[in-house]
Amino acid sequence: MNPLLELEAVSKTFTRGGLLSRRTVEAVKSVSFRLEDGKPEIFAVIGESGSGKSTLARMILGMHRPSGGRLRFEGKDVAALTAAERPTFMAKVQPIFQNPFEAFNPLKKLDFYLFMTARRFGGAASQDGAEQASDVALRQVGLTLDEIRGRFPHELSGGQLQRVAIARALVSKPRLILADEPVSMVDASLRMSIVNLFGELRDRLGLSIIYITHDLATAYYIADRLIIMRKGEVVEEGPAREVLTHPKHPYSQQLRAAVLTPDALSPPPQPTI
Amino acid sequence: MISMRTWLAAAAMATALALPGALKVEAQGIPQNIPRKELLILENPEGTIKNAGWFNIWAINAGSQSNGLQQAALDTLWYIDPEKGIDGAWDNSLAAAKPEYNADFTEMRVKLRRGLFWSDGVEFTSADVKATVDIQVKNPNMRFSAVLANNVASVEAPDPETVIFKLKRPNSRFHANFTVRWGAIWILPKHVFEKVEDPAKFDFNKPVSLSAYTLHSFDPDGKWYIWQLREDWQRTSLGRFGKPGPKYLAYVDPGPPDKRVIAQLNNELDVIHDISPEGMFRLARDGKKSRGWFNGFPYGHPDPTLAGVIFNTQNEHLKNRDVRWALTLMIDVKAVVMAAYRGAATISAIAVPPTGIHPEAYHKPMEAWVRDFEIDTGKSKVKPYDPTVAKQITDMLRPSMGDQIPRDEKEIANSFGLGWWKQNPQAATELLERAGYRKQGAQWMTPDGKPFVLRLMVEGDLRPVMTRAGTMIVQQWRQAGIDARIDVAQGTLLTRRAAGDFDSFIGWSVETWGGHQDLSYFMDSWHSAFVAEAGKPQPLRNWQRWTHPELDKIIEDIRKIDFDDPKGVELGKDYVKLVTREMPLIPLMSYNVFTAMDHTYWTGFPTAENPYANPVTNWGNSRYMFVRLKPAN
Amino acid sequence: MITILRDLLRYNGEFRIGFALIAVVAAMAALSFASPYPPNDVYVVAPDAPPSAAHWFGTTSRGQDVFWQLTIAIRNTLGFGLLVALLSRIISILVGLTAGYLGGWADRILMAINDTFIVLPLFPILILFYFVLRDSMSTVLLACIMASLGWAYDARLIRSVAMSLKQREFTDTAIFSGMKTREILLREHLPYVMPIVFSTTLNNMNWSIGLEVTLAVLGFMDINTPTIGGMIYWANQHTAIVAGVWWWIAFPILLVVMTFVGLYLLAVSMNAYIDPRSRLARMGGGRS
Amino acid sequence: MRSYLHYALRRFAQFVLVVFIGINLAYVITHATPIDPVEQSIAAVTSFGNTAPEAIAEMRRSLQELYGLNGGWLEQYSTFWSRVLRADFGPSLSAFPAPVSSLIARALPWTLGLLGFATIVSWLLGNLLGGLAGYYQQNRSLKLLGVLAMALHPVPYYIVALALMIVFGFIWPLLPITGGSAMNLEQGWNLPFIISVAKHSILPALSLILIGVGSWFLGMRSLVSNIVTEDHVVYAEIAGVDPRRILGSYVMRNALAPQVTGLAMSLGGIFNGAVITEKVFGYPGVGTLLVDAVYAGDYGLVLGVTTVSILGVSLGVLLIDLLYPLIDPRVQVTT
Amino acid sequence: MNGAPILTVENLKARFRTKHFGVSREVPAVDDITFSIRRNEIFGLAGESSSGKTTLIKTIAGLVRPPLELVGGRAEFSFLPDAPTLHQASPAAVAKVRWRHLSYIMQASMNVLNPLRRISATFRDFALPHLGGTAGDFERKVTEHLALLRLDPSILDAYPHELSGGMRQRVTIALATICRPDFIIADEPTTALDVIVQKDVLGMIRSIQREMGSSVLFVTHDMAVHAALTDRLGVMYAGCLVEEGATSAVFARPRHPYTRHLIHSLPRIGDDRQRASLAGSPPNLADPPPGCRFHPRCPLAVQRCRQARPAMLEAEPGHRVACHAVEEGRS
Repeated sequence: MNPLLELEAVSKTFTRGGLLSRRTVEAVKSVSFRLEDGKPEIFAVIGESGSGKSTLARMILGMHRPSGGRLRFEGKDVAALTAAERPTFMAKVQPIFQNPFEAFNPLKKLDFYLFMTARRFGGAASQDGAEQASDVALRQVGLTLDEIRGRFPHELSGGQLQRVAIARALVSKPRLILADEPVSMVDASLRMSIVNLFGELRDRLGLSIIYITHDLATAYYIADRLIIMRKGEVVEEGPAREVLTHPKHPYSQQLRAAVLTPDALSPPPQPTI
Repeated sequence: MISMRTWLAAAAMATALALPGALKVEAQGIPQNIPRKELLILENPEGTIKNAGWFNIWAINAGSQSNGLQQAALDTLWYIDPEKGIDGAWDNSLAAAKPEYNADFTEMRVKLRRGLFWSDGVEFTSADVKATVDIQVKNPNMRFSAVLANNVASVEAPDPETVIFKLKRPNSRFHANFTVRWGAIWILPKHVFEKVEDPAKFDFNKPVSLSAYTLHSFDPDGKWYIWQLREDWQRTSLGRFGKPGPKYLAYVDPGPPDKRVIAQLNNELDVIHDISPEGMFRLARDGKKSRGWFNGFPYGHPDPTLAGVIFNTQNEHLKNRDVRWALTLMIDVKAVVMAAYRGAATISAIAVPPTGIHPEAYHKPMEAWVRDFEIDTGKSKVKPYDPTVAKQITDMLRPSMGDQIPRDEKEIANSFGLGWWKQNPQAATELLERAGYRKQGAQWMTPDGKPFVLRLMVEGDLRPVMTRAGTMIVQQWRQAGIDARIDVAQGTLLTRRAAGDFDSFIGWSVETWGGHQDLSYFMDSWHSAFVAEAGKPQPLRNWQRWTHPELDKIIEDIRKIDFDDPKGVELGKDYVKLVTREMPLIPLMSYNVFTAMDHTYWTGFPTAENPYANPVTNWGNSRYMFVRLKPAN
Repeated sequence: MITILRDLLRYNGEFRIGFALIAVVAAMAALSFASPYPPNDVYVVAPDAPPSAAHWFGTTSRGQDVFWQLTIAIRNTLGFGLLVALLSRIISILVGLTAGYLGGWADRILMAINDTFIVLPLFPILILFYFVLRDSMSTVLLACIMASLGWAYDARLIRSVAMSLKQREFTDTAIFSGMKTREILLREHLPYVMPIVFSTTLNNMNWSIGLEVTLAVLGFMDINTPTIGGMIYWANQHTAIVAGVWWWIAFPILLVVMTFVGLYLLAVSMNAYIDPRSRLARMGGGRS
Repeated sequence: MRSYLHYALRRFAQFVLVVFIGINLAYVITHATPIDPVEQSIAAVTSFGNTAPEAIAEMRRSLQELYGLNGGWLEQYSTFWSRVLRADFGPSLSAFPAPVSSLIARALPWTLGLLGFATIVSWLLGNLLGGLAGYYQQNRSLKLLGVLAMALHPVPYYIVALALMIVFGFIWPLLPITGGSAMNLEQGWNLPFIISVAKHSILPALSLILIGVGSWFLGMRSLVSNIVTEDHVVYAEIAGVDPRRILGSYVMRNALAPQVTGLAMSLGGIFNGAVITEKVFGYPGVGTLLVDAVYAGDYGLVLGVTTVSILGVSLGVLLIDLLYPLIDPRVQVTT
Repeated sequence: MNGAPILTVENLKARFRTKHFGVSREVPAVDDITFSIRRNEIFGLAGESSSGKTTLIKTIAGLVRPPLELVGGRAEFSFLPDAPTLHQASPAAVAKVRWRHLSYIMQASMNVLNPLRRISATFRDFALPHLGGTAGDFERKVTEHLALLRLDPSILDAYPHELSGGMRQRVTIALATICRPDFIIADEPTTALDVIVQKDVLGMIRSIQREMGSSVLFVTHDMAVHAALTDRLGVMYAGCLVEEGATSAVFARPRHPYTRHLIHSLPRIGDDRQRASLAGSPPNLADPPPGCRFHPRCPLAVQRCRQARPAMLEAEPGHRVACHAVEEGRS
């Protein structure tokens, strides 16, 4: 049986500039990992800005073509998908983005995206079917279609919007969800509800989720496995809690040490009362 | 701080705007460093001369011709004035006498004046005349090369005062090439050109002159040329008439008509070559000492050219005489005259300009024939001539123009012409129907069932008056049911006219000496031998490409009689009758040029009362004006 | 749209003035349909009459009523401007959205061409076109030529918006909702571009009308169609200024200046309504 | 330095492209002309006499050679490019046999002078006043200037030039309205000539400046009113940096960068304006030359002027682009 | 410890009033806020997006420009006595204290430096008028100060775009501290930074503050940053201050249900407990709920909470909270 997703020494090189000033940037260097089929998990990709994690995400989504290595989904090379195969692939691999306020066109109603996804990827043949599929997906994130129908993005809070975004991704019944910093723009009081939702989706629906973040604490909280990336390279990988409790690579240790706690800064705070 | 800066800035702006006020008042500018009293300022109608430093008039197209070069500096054998002339219309200039032809007109012998000198002190002799011919024949790219090569077998200068032209075939009009009306083949200085490697690429700067003036200075940007009277003006052909008045002549580009009027109102432009009728009216009203050829209405000088609608007779529709006549009878010439000249035109029903000697030679003698002329439309017989049209025009003008409109019939005939073809929609309809055209609603359809589309080519603002006349005619044709349109040619005119790429054109193909009754000046080229096939280029004149066996006969007959032979007039009348019947062009009026002369600094300009010369500044014979001008007090 | 119009009218002084000016101009153009005189005919009234009760703006030396001649002229001129604006909008939207969305080589090539068109001196090229086409140069043809020359600046503007739209996450959402590129461009991005399209339409009209007037005045136009430039052309032919027929020049100039200022004010105030920084984006759009 | 070189090379490549596209456009358009320069010359020559058909045929042959019209399309095209590179546009038809390049060389200084002066003055004045107006938004006289600029700047060059000519030439005749200098002055570095040139250039320059100042004013004002809300300006303000320093080094200086870009971009438009203005005022520059060449149907000259104007404008743009990093150091790193 | 406050905020009220094409909106972004900041302490201000914290510091800093309006109250600095707020002080007086006594480290540090000016020029513009001295003196002072912050003097020759985000933020800190001001306002200075850089920058702020003995008003939404950096903490919710106290005390025993939730929902490495989320969403400031603004989401809400706004009361010395439940002892 093929793994759900398999990366074999995937790398990506960007060329910048025109004819006269060509420069290359290696955004991702030889990254390998695999997600097994039938073993749903939350797989965290941890890295700071410029670590290549977003490029990696876009390659997994099929929006960038790897410059080297193999990237297979269900055994098929994603770069080699034909135009006819792409919709099927896209239905199975869905993204969730960083900023819920940006994820929907402010001029469009939210249900438009739900119905569109249901029609194009969810197999809904009619408006009724699309509505039903949307409602099912919305219920999975704790909302209903009646709450969302006819509403514009600005009428909802960030947390609600991110739920709708997740619901939209669920409409196509995906096997893999790729969440790129999904909570960094969500208010603190609502953040955990989204994070917890990922756990539920994994457990209830058997989805695999690639959770991309720079926040070690939430990764520790929700992820099963993780990789830590730095300048396009994976520096450490393993079970999330183990790696974060006992990081081995110096960079991982540095990251770990940078997590702020009340006594993180030296010299230690003076007593003030 | 804030407002300080603001006010400073505002003050700066105000200063910038007020700056003109601080300068000395000077509207257009006159040539600097020359006493105004010794200076005559004339318009160079060629405008700004691109190749300003080029004076080789014998090369193609190069610099300016009317910048004073042909008026003040060059000379040739004879002149015919379109008006009366100082000493008769015909003037022997470099030649001492009229040309002498042998019996079969294959040899022309010319006797030259002696004692004339080029401005560099070299004496003018028959060798210069011979060189003028030989150099141009040898260089096919030169301007008159083809004409001379085509006619001249050889030229001999047996002695300094004799030139003998041996012609290739009989031509009683060969001397016309050396006779100035507007221009002619000018005599070139042999001693200058024989030293030049390629005479077609020689700029002749500074020019050596043979006439009374020599170049003083010129603008490298081509806006002005100043000529100075030669110390030895007496050693030129003009010396016979006494000392020219102006010591300096400035030929300038004063800009578009508006600016010309302003310049003359400011006494900064003594002679305007041509302006719009409205501009002339303004000058007559506000320029205290400005006047035209006529002191009052219609002001303009009638050129010996016949403005008319010229049909391309190779055009499918216009091949048919009935169509041409129908188009003629759709025109109300009064409206055309009003549109073009605001009434200030001399109309002509026949294809000879109503100017110079021609009214006496042709219009008046033929008036009776024209009145009786009859056309048969197939359904009816019509006498289309209306002898009262000129009078009707004066009646129309009198309410607004008042007493300056003459009442005396002779004066009316002099200024406004005689009669014209009466607008006759009924006859036009009958003629078109006979030609197979049908009217569908208000629209005429051609025999093959398409709308009758007819374009009238105009020159746009290069010749505004003609454009205005054309616009009016198109409107009348449209009202009569033809899909007529204006077609602006401007710069492409020469090519399109030559290529026959037009339906009809408003302008002239009939030009005459004016001062002489001979019509061969234009008619010779109307011979069918010169007419090209449709689509092929064709020499100028006779763009109507109209051929007629009777016409060929008339032309051939003229070639065999002497220039002054009275039989020429009879043949001319035959031509008029033929053209009237066939209507290859609709005669309209003389081309009136609104030459405005400011008498503030100079007096003695040629006028209708004292018609010793054509005042138009670009004509070679305007040199006769210089000797008659006197400083005003 | 109507509420936008109402709000602008109520709260924006520039828009009010612009709207009033354009309303007058448009009313003039509309009146042309009620003109008692055929627009192309000359000598239908007594020439050179100064403004009076019978002829509000006087008559021309060609015997035309200036007022009624103006109505048809401004109609043709506005129509011409509108036609150029509409045609060039199509090109600029097409190029701008495509270049901005596709990026990469397509963008680079399109923008290189685009920048060329921005920099090229168009007037000599337009004159060249006239030089070649001569009397086949009709108003519609000129409109097409000008449209194909006058899209570049606005295409760049649209491209910069499209580029930022492409970066926005909702575009990715649309992709993963199964929308096709064409659908994304037309349904997701076009609405964001429309405000720019509107205000550039007005500016483009100003540009094209200005050039048309200039070409016509110089005689480089079809003189069979009455336009504002054509009126000035004929006035110059009759030396109206020195002949004292000032009304023949003054009223067309007045009306066309009203048009320019009006259109400009409308564009400016719409810009302000849409995005106060749009001009900054436009000016800086070239180099960021 | 290396990055500047890259930047400069990119700009140069764009310059080459502009010139290539522009000149090809001009070539294609001109060579589609129905005007046959040979026939036109023949027509002009034969208008003076009775010319036999044989003589005309002879003339046609020699003229064709003279105008370089022999050979196929490709041959003519390559001849054309090799001529452009040598700044040789052949002889002018309407001033035959003067070479087109010499006519342009004569007209060019006039245009460059007028255009350069008017552009620099209007750019400086417009930006200065516009910057002030954007910074001191409540100032009344600056507001008034804003209204003036708004009313003036959308008006086409022709109309402004015509209006100026009517006012200062006819109604209140203070200034020369035609030509580049007074008559009978020797062209050169002598005082009377220079004064005369200056006097003749006032109205044409003013008509260019009036419009130019308006558009730079409005552009700068809106730029500045945006920039004053930018973080670095607000930061400097709350830091109590001298207001004059803020206006100069933080606001105007930063707004200048897009205005320089704007200058490069609108150079073509300004040139258009100069062409028209020259025609109205009979100024002896390339604009007048171009319009007259069209009237005369002189295709070599029309092509030459168009080519030179494309080259000139692109060169001006290139120059501004190359100087641009002095204004904005950021451009070198952004690609 | 000097107990006299350097900043006293009392009943401060400010609102946004916008009028855009006829639609008037009034947003009471700062609603009756009272607190004070002492010498030599870092006071943290926490709150989610649009809780009014940025508006509060703008009002305190005197950056009151339309559409922001000062409605009432006091925000008085000890170095500028007699002026109830900076906004109401005379421009000359304000000019005197700016940068010398009061400086800023702003959010979006990418844009606060003039992109067209070298860092050295910015230093000159900002500090030279206050520090005075010859150019050489000034240069030495700047270099010394940079050394204190362990910054290389070569950055002075750089343009902002040539520096990394972290380096730029360090430069702004150096810029804000070069005049050794009494009071520094820092608005989300580390939000855009990577965690490792963030830690360094925070450490830098801490050390320079300790070194100079200045007071810092530090605003961020990130509770972890507060925990690590600040001495005292104020928590804002929907335009109101809901809790204020020593940071350690607040973290040890948060009193307000909202604060409690914020702190308890933070995941921690090594702590595997399940974290809950709060129901509902933050209110729209333009139309806040009556009574306690937190009541729609509060698990402890009773009828009184829906009607009356709770007052800020001292729950224990130096620890104030605005909550009926705390007041009533239900919490």
